[in-house]
Parts: sequence; C-alpha cells; structure tokens
Amino acid sequence: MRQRFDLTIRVGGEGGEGVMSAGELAALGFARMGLNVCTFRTNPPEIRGGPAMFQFRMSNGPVLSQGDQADFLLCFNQEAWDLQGHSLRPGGTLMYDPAECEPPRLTQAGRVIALPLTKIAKDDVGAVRAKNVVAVGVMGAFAGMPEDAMADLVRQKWGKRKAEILEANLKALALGYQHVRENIDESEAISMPDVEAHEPRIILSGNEAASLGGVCAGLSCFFGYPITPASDIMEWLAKKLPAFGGRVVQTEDEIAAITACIGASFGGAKAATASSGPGVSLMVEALGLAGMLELPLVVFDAMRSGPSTGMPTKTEQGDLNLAVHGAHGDIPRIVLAPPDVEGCFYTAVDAFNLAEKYQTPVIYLTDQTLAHRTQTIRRPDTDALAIWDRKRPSADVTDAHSYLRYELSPDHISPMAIPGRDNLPYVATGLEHDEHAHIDQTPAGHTIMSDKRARKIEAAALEPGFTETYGDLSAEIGIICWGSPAGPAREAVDLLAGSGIRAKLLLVRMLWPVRQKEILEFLDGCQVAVTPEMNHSGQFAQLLKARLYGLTNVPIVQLDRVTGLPFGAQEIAEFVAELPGYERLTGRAPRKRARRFEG
Amino acid sequence: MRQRFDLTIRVGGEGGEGVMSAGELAALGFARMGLNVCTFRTNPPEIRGGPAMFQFRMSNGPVLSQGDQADFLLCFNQEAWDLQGHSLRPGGTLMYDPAECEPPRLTQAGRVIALPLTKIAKDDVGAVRAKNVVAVGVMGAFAGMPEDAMADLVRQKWGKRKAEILEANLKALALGYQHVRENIDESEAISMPDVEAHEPRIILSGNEAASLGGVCAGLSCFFGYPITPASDIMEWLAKKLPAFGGRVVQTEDEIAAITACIGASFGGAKAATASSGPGVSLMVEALGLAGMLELPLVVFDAMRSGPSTGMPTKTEQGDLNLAVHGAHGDIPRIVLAPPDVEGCFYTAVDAFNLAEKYQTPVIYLTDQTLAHRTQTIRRPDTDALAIWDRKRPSADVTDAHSYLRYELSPDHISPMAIPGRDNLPYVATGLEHDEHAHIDQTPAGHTIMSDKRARKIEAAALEPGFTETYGDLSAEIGIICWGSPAGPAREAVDLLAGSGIRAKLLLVRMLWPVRQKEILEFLDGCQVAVTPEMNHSGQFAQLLKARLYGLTNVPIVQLDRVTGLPFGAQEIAEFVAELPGYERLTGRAPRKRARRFEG
Amino acid sequence: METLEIQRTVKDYRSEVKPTWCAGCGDFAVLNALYKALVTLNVDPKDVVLVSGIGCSGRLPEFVNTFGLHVVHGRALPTAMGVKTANPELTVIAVGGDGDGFAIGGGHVPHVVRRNVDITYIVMDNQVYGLTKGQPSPTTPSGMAAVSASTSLPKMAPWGVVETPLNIMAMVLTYGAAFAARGFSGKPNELSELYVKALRHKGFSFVQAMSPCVTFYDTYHTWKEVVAPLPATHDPADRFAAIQTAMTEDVFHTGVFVDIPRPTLGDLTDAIAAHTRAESRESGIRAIMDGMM
Amino acid sequence: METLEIQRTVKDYRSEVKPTWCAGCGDFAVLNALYKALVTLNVDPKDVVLVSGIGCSGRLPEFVNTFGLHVVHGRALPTAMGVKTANPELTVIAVGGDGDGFAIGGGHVPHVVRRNVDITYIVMDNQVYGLTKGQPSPTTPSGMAAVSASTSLPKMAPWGVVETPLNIMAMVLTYGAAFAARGFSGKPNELSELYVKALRHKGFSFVQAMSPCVTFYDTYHTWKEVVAPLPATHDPADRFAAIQTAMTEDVFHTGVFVDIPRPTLGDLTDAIAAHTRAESRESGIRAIMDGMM
Ligand SMILES: Cc1ncc(C[n+]2csc(CCOP(=O)(O)OP(=O)(O)O)c2C)c(N)n1
Ligand SMILES: Cc1ncc(C[n+]2csc(CCOP(=O)(O)OP(=O)(O)O)c2C)c(N)n1
Ligand code: SF4
Ligand code: SF4
Ligand SMILES: [Mg+2]
Ligand SMILES: [Mg+2]
Repeated sequence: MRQRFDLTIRVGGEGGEGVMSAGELAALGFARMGLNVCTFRTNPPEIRGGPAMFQFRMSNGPVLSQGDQADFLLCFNQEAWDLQGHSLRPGGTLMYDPAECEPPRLTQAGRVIALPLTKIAKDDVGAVRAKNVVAVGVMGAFAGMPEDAMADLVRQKWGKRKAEILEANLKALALGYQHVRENIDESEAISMPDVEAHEPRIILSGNEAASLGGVCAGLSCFFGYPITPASDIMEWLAKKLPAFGGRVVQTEDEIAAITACIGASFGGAKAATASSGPGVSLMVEALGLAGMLELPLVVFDAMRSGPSTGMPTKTEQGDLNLAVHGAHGDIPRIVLAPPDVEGCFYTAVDAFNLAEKYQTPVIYLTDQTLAHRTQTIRRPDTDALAIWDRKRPSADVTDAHSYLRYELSPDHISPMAIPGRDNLPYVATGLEHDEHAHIDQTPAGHTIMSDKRARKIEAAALEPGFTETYGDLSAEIGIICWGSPAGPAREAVDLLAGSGIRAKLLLVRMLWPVRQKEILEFLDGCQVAVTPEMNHSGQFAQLLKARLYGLTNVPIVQLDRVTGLPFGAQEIAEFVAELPGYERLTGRAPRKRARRFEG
Repeated sequence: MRQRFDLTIRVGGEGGEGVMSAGELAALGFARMGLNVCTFRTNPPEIRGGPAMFQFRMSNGPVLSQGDQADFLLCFNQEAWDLQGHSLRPGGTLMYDPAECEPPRLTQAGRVIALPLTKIAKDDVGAVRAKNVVAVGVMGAFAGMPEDAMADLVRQKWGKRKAEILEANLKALALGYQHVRENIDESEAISMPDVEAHEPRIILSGNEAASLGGVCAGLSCFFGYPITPASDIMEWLAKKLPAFGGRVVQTEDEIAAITACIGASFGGAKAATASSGPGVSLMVEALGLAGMLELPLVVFDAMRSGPSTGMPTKTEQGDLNLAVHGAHGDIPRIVLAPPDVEGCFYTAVDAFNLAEKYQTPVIYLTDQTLAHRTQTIRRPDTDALAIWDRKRPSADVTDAHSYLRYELSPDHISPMAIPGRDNLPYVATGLEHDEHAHIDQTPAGHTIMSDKRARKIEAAALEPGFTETYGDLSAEIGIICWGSPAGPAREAVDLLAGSGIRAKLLLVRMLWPVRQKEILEFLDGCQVAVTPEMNHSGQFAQLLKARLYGLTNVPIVQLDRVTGLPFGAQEIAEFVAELPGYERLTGRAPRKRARRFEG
Repeated sequence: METLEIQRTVKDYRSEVKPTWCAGCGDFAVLNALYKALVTLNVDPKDVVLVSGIGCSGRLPEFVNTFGLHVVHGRALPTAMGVKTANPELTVIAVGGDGDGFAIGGGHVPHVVRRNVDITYIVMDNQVYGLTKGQPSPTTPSGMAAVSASTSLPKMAPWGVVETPLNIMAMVLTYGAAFAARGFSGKPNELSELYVKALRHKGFSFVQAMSPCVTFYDTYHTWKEVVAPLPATHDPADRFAAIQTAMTEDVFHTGVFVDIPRPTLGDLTDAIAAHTRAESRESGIRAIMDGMM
Repeated sequence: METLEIQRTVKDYRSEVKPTWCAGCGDFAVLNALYKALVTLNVDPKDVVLVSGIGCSGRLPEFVNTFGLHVVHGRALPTAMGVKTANPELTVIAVGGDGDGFAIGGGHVPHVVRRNVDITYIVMDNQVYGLTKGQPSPTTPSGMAAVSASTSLPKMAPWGVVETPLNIMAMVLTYGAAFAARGFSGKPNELSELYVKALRHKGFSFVQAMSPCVTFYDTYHTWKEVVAPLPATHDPADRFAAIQTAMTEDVFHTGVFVDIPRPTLGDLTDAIAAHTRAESRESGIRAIMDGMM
C-alpha cells in the first residue's frame, strides 16, 4: 500500500497582500502534480485590508475537510501570527516574515523559520507586492514541486497582464525557490509522495461546480443580484452561459430575480437564481407562488452567518428553516444540500432534475465554506448524466378545453403546456384553482389541490441516492449530518474508530421532504444520534424530531455551533467521545469543557 | 337557573345586496338587548357580486363559535339556497324571497316561509335596494325585538346620509315588522330570553379589538400597506391614532412598512404594522434585522388561505411556520395568537408588552374569521391594564464609552438608549456586534450574542397567562389548540361530555417560544392528544413534536383542515369521538368517513 | 408576430371566463380594446403571454384566451421579462394597476425600462386601490379633491390625502422608455390603436390607460372633461418635450408621448451569444472542464 | 437644530472606529464633508440619527459619533422615515450607495419624496457595487466605457454593459424632490456646503455625492475633468430647467438643482393631530369604547 501523505498549509496575512492568490496558486500546483487538494479561506469583512487566511490541505488519499491543524503555518505579519498561531499543530513548521512580525516565542512549533519575504520582494524583485509570489516559490521548493511547473502556472495567471508584472512575478518565484535551496537544509523539506496514475480530475470551487452542474442539467436562464458568497455563481454563468444560448440578467433585486425565474420557467426554460440568506429571505413570497403554480426552478442559497447581515464572509447553515418553512401557507418544495465540491456538481444536476420532474422550486443549500473552497474532484462524465425534463401534455390533447394543467394524476404531477410550443393556452394563477387552472375558491377545491401539492412532494422522499452511510453500521452511536460538516464528520468516524469507539454516519443530501424511512433504518440499533450543524438551534435536528416523533425514541443530541468556521474532524470526534451518559459506548468519562473559539 | 337561549341565523345573498349590513345591523340590535353575539361572514372574491353569506349567533350564555348549524336561514336568491341550504339544522326555519328563489323542495326545514322582500321593497318602499332593511325588520319582529330600538339603529347608521335614504330605510324596517305581524303566527316567533343585568359590554370586530389593544398599550407609530383581511386595522388606526398624537403612514409596500417600524422603534416609539401572508412573507428579511437589533415591534398577521394569493377572503392558520421560522439565521421572536375577539384585545396588549420587555419583534397571528367577526365582549377595564416599557440605560450611565447597548445581563435583556433622549449615541447594526454594538465578527462574539438572543426568548416561555385549560383535567383525551379553533374546540369538549366522552382542552396563546412545561403537564395522563388546526401540515403539531421529542410519547393526532372555513364544534367532537384506536376512551367504533365540504 | 393564414376575430381572444369586475368599471374598455388590438395584429393566441400582478386590473389575463400568468402583487414586470428571456419569439404583455405598478412594484419599472426589454406594459390607472376596497394609490390626487368624491378614500385619509401624487408618465419618460403613450377607457378606439402601436414597437412600450373605478373613486365624468389629444405639434421623437408636457399639462393628454427606438436587451444579448456560441453543448462543457485541470 | 451653548468641532462628531474603506476611496471625502457640515450646524450628536443600508457607503454611520442605524440593503429611506415619524425633533440623515438606493431600494425613493419626509438623503454614487467587489450598478455607463476601465466589471459584463444607466438626478427631480443637489468627493468644501443647505432645508433633501470607487472603477481622474458648477443662471426654483439640465448635461454639474419648499409630511400630520387630539389618553379610549356599545 502506498503511504498516506496528508499535509495542511495555512497562510495568514492582510487582505490585499495576495494571501489568497498565493494560496490558490500553490494549491493549483499541487493539484496538477496529482494530489487531492482542498482549500479553505476566511475573508475579512473589509474590501481591502483586514486579516485574511488561506489554508490548503493536500493528500494522495481523499481529502474530506479543510484539515484540523496546520502542518505549516506561514505568517505574513504580526496579526496573522496572533490570530492563526493556535492553528499550528504541535511540532509543525512555523514561517514568518521578520520584517512584519516579531520572532514568535512560546510556540508549539517544531521549528521556526524566518522568511525574509518583504526583504526579498523589495530588494531583489523591486516590488513589495510580489512577496506573495516569493512565498509561493518557497512553498513549491519546500514541497519538492518542480520549479518549471510552478513557473508555468505563474505565466498562465499573469500572462495576459503587462509584461513587467509577469516578469516580476517570475523573478519572485525564482527567488523563493532560491531562498529555500540556499538556506534550508534539504532534509527539512517535505518529501512529496509518488502519485500514482489517477482518474482524470478537475479542480474547481463549490460555486463553480454548482454552476457547471446547472449548465450540464440544461439551465438556460439565470437571474441574480450580487451577494457574498453567491455572486461568483452569476459571474461565472455570465461568462459561460451565452456560449450555450443561455441568458444571464443581473436584476435590480432578488424579488425581480426570482419572479423573472418564474416567468422564464413558465416560458419553458430551466431557470435559476443564486443568493444568500438576506436575498433568499426576500424571495419567499415568490417561492410560494412558484410552488402554487407548480413551476420548476432552482434557488441556490450560498449560506453565510446570520441572522440579518450577520457575518457576510463567514459560514453557517442557518437557512434551513427558511428554505423548508419560509413563506405563508403550506408550500411544496424540495431542499437539497451538497456535502462537498463534487457533491456541489451532482446535487446541482439533481436540483434541476427534481425541479423538472416534480414541477416545484428546489432550494439548494450550499454554504460559504463549500462555495469558496476549491477542491480536486473526479472529472464528471457528463455524457452519462441523466437529464430530466418536465411532463408535457400528450400529443393527443389538442383542445384547450379538455387540457388539464393541474390534472389530478396518480403521481400528482400534471402536464405543463408551454407558450409558443403548445396550442393549449391557460392562465396560471396564484389564486387557488382547479384542474383547468381556473380560479376555484371552494372548500373542496382548496383541499384537493393542497393535497395534490403535498403528496407530490412526499413522493420525492423516495427518490434514490440522497443518503449515504459510512462506518460500522452495527455501531450504536450514529452521526447524522448534512452539508459541509459531512467531510469532517466522516473523518471523525475514522478518528473515533482509531481510538476504539464505534460510530456510523448518515449523510443526507435531501433535507425536505425528510427522508424518514432511511433515517429510521439508520437509527435502528442506535443508542444515540449526534447531529453536528453549523447553526444555533439545530434546525435539521428539529425537523428530524418533528418527523420522527412517536416513531423512535433514540435520543438525538444536537451539536450546534455558530463560530462562522467549518467543523473540524477532531472537534466532532471529541464531542462524540465525551458524550455524557454514553460511557458504556465511548469508554470515556465526559469532560466538562469550556467553549473554545479559534479562528 | 336561567334558561339557555342559543340561536343562529344565517343570511345568504349576492355581494352588494346588503347582506352584510343587514346582518350587522340585526346583530348589533341583539347585542344591545344584552345578548352575547358572534358573527361570521364569507365574502366573495369579487369586489361586487358573487355569493355572500352572513351568520350571527346569539345567546344569553357565552358564545364561543359562529355556530355549527343555522336555526334560521334567510335566502335572498337561488344561489344562496343552493350554497347555504346545507347549513340549516333539521327542523329549522327557512325563509326565502320568492321573487328570486324557487320554493325549495326536499328540505330538512321544519317550516318554510316565503318572504316577499323584493316585492315589499319595490312596491311599498319604492327602492329595491332597501330589501335588506326589510329583512332586518323581519328578523327584529321575529325575535321580539322592540321596533323602536331597531329604528334607532337605522337612524344611527343612515342618519348622516341623505334624508331620502334614511326615510326609505325606516320605512323598509317598519314594513318588515308589519309583514311579520300580519302574516306570521305569533306562536311561531322566537321568544327572546330575559336578559339579566350584565357587566358593561362592547361589540366590535377582531381587528378593532386588536387595534384598540394596540392603542391601550401605547402604540404610536403605525405603517402599513393594504391587504385583505388586515386593511381595516390600518383604516381604524388612521382615524383614531391621531387623537393620541400617534401617526399612521400608508407605505408603498410591506418592506417599507416594517423597516419604518424598525426606524420608529429605534427612535423610541411603539411601532406596529399589519398585513396578511403575502405581506408578511415580504417582511421576513427585515424581521430578522429587528431581531438582530433587538428592537421591539409588533406585526399583526391576519391570516388568510394560502399558499400564495390562495383564497384571499377565506380563513386559514397557515402562517405559523413563517412566523416562527421565516428569515435566514436563528432569530429571536415571539409569536402570539388570540383565540377570540376578547383575546384579540388582550393579546394585542400582551404583544406590545412582550415586544418592549424582550426587545424583540412579536408576531400576532389572527385569522380572517377572527379579524372580521364581531363579537360582544366584556368592556375592558383599561385603567387596570399593566403597560410595560423597554429597559433604558440607568441614570448613572452618562458616558457613551461605558454604555453597553447589548450588555450581557443575567436576564439577557440590555438597556436601550433613545436618540434625542439619552446622550448615549450608538450605532445599531445588522452585522454581528459586541456589547458596545461595535461590529464583531469573531467566533466567540457571534456565539455569545447568538446565545444571548436565544436565551432571552426562552425566558418568555415562562411568562404567565398564555395557556388555559378547560374540561375534566383527569380526562385521557386532550385537545391542544391555538387561535380561532379554540372556541369550537371548547364547545366540542362540552358536546363530548354530553355524550359521555371525557376530554380536556389546552388553549395556547403563545406559540413561540413553545410552552413546553405547560404542554407536558397537560399531556401527563393523556392517552392521546388531538390538534385541530386550519392548515395542511399541522404546523403547530409539528412544532410540538419537535419540542416534545424524547420528553413524552403521547400520540399527537393532527386534525388538519384547509377548507377556508372555521371549524365547527360538532366537527371537532366527531373527530375525537371517532378516533381510531381509542375505543376504550370514546366507547365508539371509528367510522370511515368521506371528507365533507360545506361552505 | 403576424401570421397571414387566418384572420382571427374577437371571439378567438375572448376566454370563457366572464369578467368579475363591477358593472361600469373602466377595465372593461381596457379589455375590449385589447381584444381589438389582438385582432388587428392577428397574433396566434398560443404565442401571447399576458402577465399580471394583483388588483382588479390584474384579473384581466383570465378573460383573454392566450397564455396568462397571474403572479403576486407588484411583480408583473420582472416576471414578464423572464417570459421574454425564455422565449424571445413570444408577444409578452404585462398589465396591472397603478398600485401594483407604482407602489409595491415601483422599483422594477426603471430597470425593465433601462434594459429595454421588448414587452408592452399596460397600466390601468384608476388612481385608487380597487381590489382592497378603495385606499389611496400613488396617483390619487392630494388634499380633499379625491377624498370627497369617494366613499372609501375617507377611511384611510379622513382628513385628506397628505402625499403628493406621482406623475407616472413623466417618470417612465425620465427612465428612458422607448415608447410611451396614454389612452382613456372612455375612448376605446384610440386606446386600441395605442396598443397596436405599442405592441408593434420593438422594445419596451408603456401605455397608461386611464380607467376609472366606478365603485371607489368614480372619475368617469370628471376625466371626460379633462381628456384631450396631444397637440398635433407634439413630436414623439422629442423625449424632453414629452416630459415637459407630462409635467405641466392641466388636461390628460392622450396619444403617443414618445417613440424613440433603441436596441433591446434581446438584441444586445443575442449579439453576445452569436459572438461566443459553442460549437455544441458537449464541446462547450468539455472546454470548460479542460480549463479546470 | 442649533444650540448656542458650545461650539462643537470635528472631534465631537468623529467616532472611535477607523474607517475600513480602501485608501483613496471617495467615501472618505463624503465623510469628512459631513463632519464639517455637522460642525457648521453645531447639532447635538444625541439628536442626530444616521441611517444606512448595505454597501461600502453604508458603513459610514459607524464612523460618526451620533446615533446610527445600519439596516438591510436598500431600506435606508423607509427606515429613516420611521425614525423621523417617531421623533420629528431629530435630524435624520440617510446615506448609501447607488445600488442600495436605486437598485434594490429604488422603489422607496419616489414615495419618500412625494411624502416630503423631512430627512436628508446622501447617495454616494460610485457607479458600481463596491462592497460585493465590483458588479455594474444602475448608474454604470453602458457599453465598454466603464468595463474597460475596471478590473472587476468584466466579470459580470465581459462584453460590455447592456443596460442604459439611470439618471438618478433627473429621476429624483421628476419625483418632485423639494431639494436636490450634486457634489463631488474631489470638491469636499462644496460638498460640505451642500450638506449644510440640505440639512437646513425643511423637507426631503437629496444630495448626489459623486464618490469614486478607486478599487473597482476608479473614475477620479475622468470625473475631475467633467465636473463643473451649475451655470450661475440656473434658478433652483425652476424644477423643469433642472430636469432639462440633468438630462442633457455632458458634464457633471455640481450645486443646488432645486430648492422648492412645500409642506412636509410632518407638517400635514401635525395639522391633523391638532384638529383631532383627545383631551387625554383615558378620555380618548373611553370615547372609542362608548361608541362600541
Ligand atoms: C404582497 C401583497 N400586498 C398587498 C396585497 C393586497 N392588494 C391586492 S391588490 C392591491 C392594490 C390594488 O390596487 P391597484 O394595483 O391600483 O389595482 P386595482 O385594483 O386598482 O386595479 C393590494 C394592496 C397583496 N395581494 N399582496
Ligand atoms: C438583500 C441583499 N441583497 C444583496 C446584498 C449584497 N450587497 C451588499 S452591498 C451591495 C451593493 C453595493 O453597492 P452600492 O449600494 O452601490 O454601495 P457601494 O458598496 O458601492 O458603496 C450588495 C448587492 C445584501 N447585503 N442584501
Ligand atoms: S372596484 Fe373599481 S377597479 Fe375594481 S372592478 Fe370595481 S370598479 Fe373596477
Ligand atoms: S471597494 Fe470601492 S467603494 Fe468600497 S471602500 Fe474600496 S474604494 Fe471605496
Ligand atoms: Mg388602481
Ligand atoms: Mg456603489
């Protein structure tokens, strides 16, 4: 068996110093070498300046989370050390720029290396801004990455800019390499693993994966209003969709965006919008309309910390309640959530497919960590994707009088005529209506149609492929999770197994309708279930409890957390290992721990 | 003991024929005689025309619901008979206008009276429009109501209009009385009960009661946008609030309305808005802001049938999910619901009080039935009302630097400075902030403040007076309900007792935070609990299940219904009596019944 | 838009649903004028989408035998933009009230105008909220003028309307509408002709249809007095003169205020698409993924 | 508004919080001009409320030592109206970006203007969405003009901006703003004087502060070239001339476009209140209930 290589590098500095682009560049380099890479960043709330952090983890095995602790920490300045110092694992390597940072004392580092980035950039490159590329050179050299390959990347990134800029950056890169060669003992460098031949892969961010999934599923009309961390979905599509005959319109607000989606869907297109909590909150009235009209559409919600404006650049899973329960009345809808970047792609395809099949709005809950994480994934075989389209009137319906837009069919799904294509004019209305789409305000009419809409969605709970289990299925400790905590939760199962604690994981990609059947099966035999969620009230746990009431008694212990940062595997594992009352299962006495905050 | 008198009269006709005003007038007359009165109406979705119905029930005892069946049914036209015929109790009295309606055959009526309303109005009054007042005369005469008293009412209502109109209506009234005297056997008339001296009472609609409650609680700034069935709150306040130095602004939309409330509350006023589902859906982003800023304000939601535009003139309780869970992130809020018109008044006072005490938005869920029902209630002793105001900085805080707007205090409530009054300028922001209200985007900061906001609201669950029980508390069948179903549910308990089935009722006026303690106490000893709700998914039942998971196993059986009509007592009683699996308690085998729709 | 095969008649455009408006409502004339315009254009009902928000006026699509989309209050315009974006071949007409369009929906107007989305927007302006039983709207005259002529307005404005009304024609012109016209229910033929012009215009076209609410604010007689055609000298290519007229008129001028075509959103995005089009879906997707390696 | 006891200085209005804007951002000048205007007015910080929405510009209240209310995106105006309604004695200033005010918030502007709410509204117009990293805003010039001068605009508009920009000055004038002026970050003294005039104006006052975003669409140098004072002949009592100027100018005119006072919402509602006032709360409530028997 090939040796497991797993390394996490964190870079801290000031926003605007190029921390992010240095990190991205190095990560891309490692990905090209064949490693699996996963990145993690925190942006300052300021546009320019403020503390920025970029972390990337790479491995020759699967990379499921951003990494709990950094093996290497590179601090551009004092604040970076103050804020990020805690993240270095005991014995790890600390590098700092002596021009901007006091030599750190009292550190857990195994070794401390002063790295004169500013000095090299200023004196030798002649441009202090290039210090991030010097840093890239240092990282490349350390990791034994061929200098040529790295130089290629620099050329790709800056090739279209002014020649001086490219030259300066190439020089900075070379000086970074040179510095390592001249000053650092070769034995201290990381020895990169041999990477075996691997399936074709691509590297992309969660938002890119979601957008690409949309394109593959047939998305053709996109309307959106900028908001962090969703804007790049629209920006990506603005560039790419026209090539496919699709259209992107930046609207005046989110209400215009979603109502334009409603119009486009009525007009026959696969339509979507993307936003974050504040924008999605504004959309719920129209979301109800889409449910009532039974129109397919997809709302991407890249969740950030709420409530209200909250922490716009930080992650959270606080929009589940809104997605499931937002808007007045009982509204049909489907809520999905991808667990990782690969899931971002496939879940987007699912979102459009389910929207079409069930003629319903689908809300796709991603979060800031996933949205802006870049990760290597297997290159999707897009030819093999099944793409679904909405049910249309059968060819023998030619008379508008006999056409039933909201036909009460056995599967509760009705045929939808498309203007311009079907000679079956009808008027879709948000008022309660009958099978003909005519207004019907009778007790029977409203009851029957409310049933129809609800049952249609219940059926979606039986679609296969929206849950996944991991670990020892006979374990008595269960972990149920959704969204980006899935990666660290899976690693937590392994960590627990390593310390002799048996646990199993259920990952749920469809949050609404609730996957009652699979969840009950999973809970069967459990003594306790833990639900790690990045929100304050355990929104998914509460949904589960409501839907499982009377069907099971397995205690559901909520692990709710709103730090704005993603979970670490260690954190979940510790919580499980120290669950009070389950010493028989964990073999450990629970510790009383003060909340810790690290960032 | 004085004999129980309990009579229900229903009038059906075409919208615009004066059905509503005839009914209102007669109801007012009976109320003045000292009877308790409760009215019920269904409006057509059309502005003019379409089938309209008005029902009023009167009794010398308490009147808790609109009445299951009509003792008297008066049909202005054929459609009224077709639509309303079912509502006449077997043996009841049917009256119809032969000019507009075929003599009904095959009826359950005990007697059928042809009433030439059109003829009298046309030939004798000389104005066909006056036929509704002829009908009022008939009803007054039938019920033994003094003609003078009725004429006074007519004078009050039309006294300010043209003299001819008043004259015509007085004549119409007299002719109605005369017709009964001349054509109807005295023995067939209703014998009105002696009404004993009673506490001072007033008669008003639910929306008036809510508005009056607001005025008593100190509401001074109201912003709203018209919507059925909430508009009359704003219209009432537009007339009344200026007298108290208050201000009402009709805004351009609901988002403006609620954000203006936020501004006004920040400025030190007690502020409110009123809307229905579609408008409240639009408000949730700002509602989240109010929660984040910890600002008191009240949102009246007069619920109508959803989803989307739904059935705007029909009732439903479908906005609970929205009220509790609408908006992204975990937001503090309190949700209240009045059970009847008297409750509309006191719950409004509570709403403002709790908003002030907990510095939080309070959502007040009334529904179309309550909103437009007029009911006699005991005249509130407004001098005895406790009125609460928000916590302000103590006098010794004079330095803005040491002032902590979001101080972490033991009760999680912090002192609020008011511009113009307190020399303690601070900036309230929807971004996460620290005790000083300064922006704080750290993991610890967000966690601590999220805790603060959540705990503050948990404490509200301990405020006394928000639940009420009824019936035999040792019963093993429980009914838990909220809002307007409370009245019929209470009558259902009596009906059940009458047929030997012991049941008890828990009426909940605070829906969020969930009154876990009282609900668990109530469920203690129950074998089953039934939750009658006018929505499709059992929104309150789902909340209960989520909050009671693991704490009790009492089966919760949802009685969800979306006909757009209020529950009847009979309907709830039957559901309970025929609960499958509880034959031991009910002594009855459950019947399999087809859904019935009446309206 | 026009097909030559058959000549349709009003019957082809009238739906089975009988209008639910009050007898005498101005909206009947708006509807009849629309039937007539559709007959003139002879457009296939399956190629027309009528989009409306909420209001008495918003019920109009139900009464027309074309596709219809009756959405939430205030959102007819962005919804109509969505329909047109999905299928530029469709004739898309948004209709609605003064409240729907200029109160809750007022934020959308400038943007659909500046994008020059190729749709027609008919506002049925009765200067009141009809459906909610007669509150003041953004166009209700201020003071007691309207209030004392109405049974319902005194409910919200017992002491008169304190807001100054908006001049929606001047606003739309200032936003840069490529086509803007005004008609009156009392002059149904002219109204119908204006619709035809608006529908033939490529780009955003606006028609303000003065359409009295006989139940809550009956202005038929007063408006009849103050309606006059735009002076013959008015030049629809002169936006600025049109604004001046709209802002200073003491009568309601009817006719075409401006007709100044410019490229539509569709034209411009089509040009982009032509420039960037992938050879095939598959090759396009492949190219994207190749760039991610 | 003015108290005579003490003369405050900029120090009294500057908060402890250091602005987080990019170095060189036009908003610094907007802020400094505001400090200066407050000094001129010498208003007590406790009597001032600054209301803002979301955007780089929306961070301004944090930097000022007065009460502040930093709300959600696009809602500064109705929120400010709420503050003023609660307490008409306060000096209420709404501030925000071109996107905040005229994209998502654009529906509120006409209504706060027509009500003539006595607040001052300062729009920091950088013709771009700053905070979200540089997408086009309602005022971004169309075509490639802006796009090729920006690193960020090509993300949303790789082939140019297809929408026509809105002329927000002409719009606000058409809505009937009682006071409207334009200034430029590059001329901070004039800007400050305009604020003083706006704040002294009783009724709604609008100040368009041209304030470049140096990071995403740096227009400092181009705008410096095209800024010119309104001609001396311009009459601020002539709304119509002001609109004409706003719509035809090929430079950015600075100065007071209109100053045409009319009664404010507060004046009118105060008059109503005076007319209907109850003797006491108690008697008022008693009278209402007496009417319900
Ligand atoms: C979000 C929302 N708010 C309010 C309403 C209630 N409402 C329905 S129509 C309407 C205004 C009607 O006036 P207008 O648009 O002028 O149309 P008209 O009835 O006069 O034709 C209002 C306020 C609603 N349906 N939805
Ligand atoms: C409801 C909502 N939608 C979108 C956003 C994201 N957002 C924040 S600021 C902004 C626009 C900023 O542009 P502008 O108003 O011109 O202000 P500037 O940053 O340029 O000063 C947007 C779209 C948000 N915060 N809330
Ligand atoms: S209420 Fe007015 S606008 Fe509505 S249908 Fe009647 S007349 Fe027409
Ligand atoms: S991004 Fe632009 S608007 Fe925002 S602070 Fe920087 S320069 Fe100013
Ligand atoms: Mg109207
Ligand atoms: Mg801007």
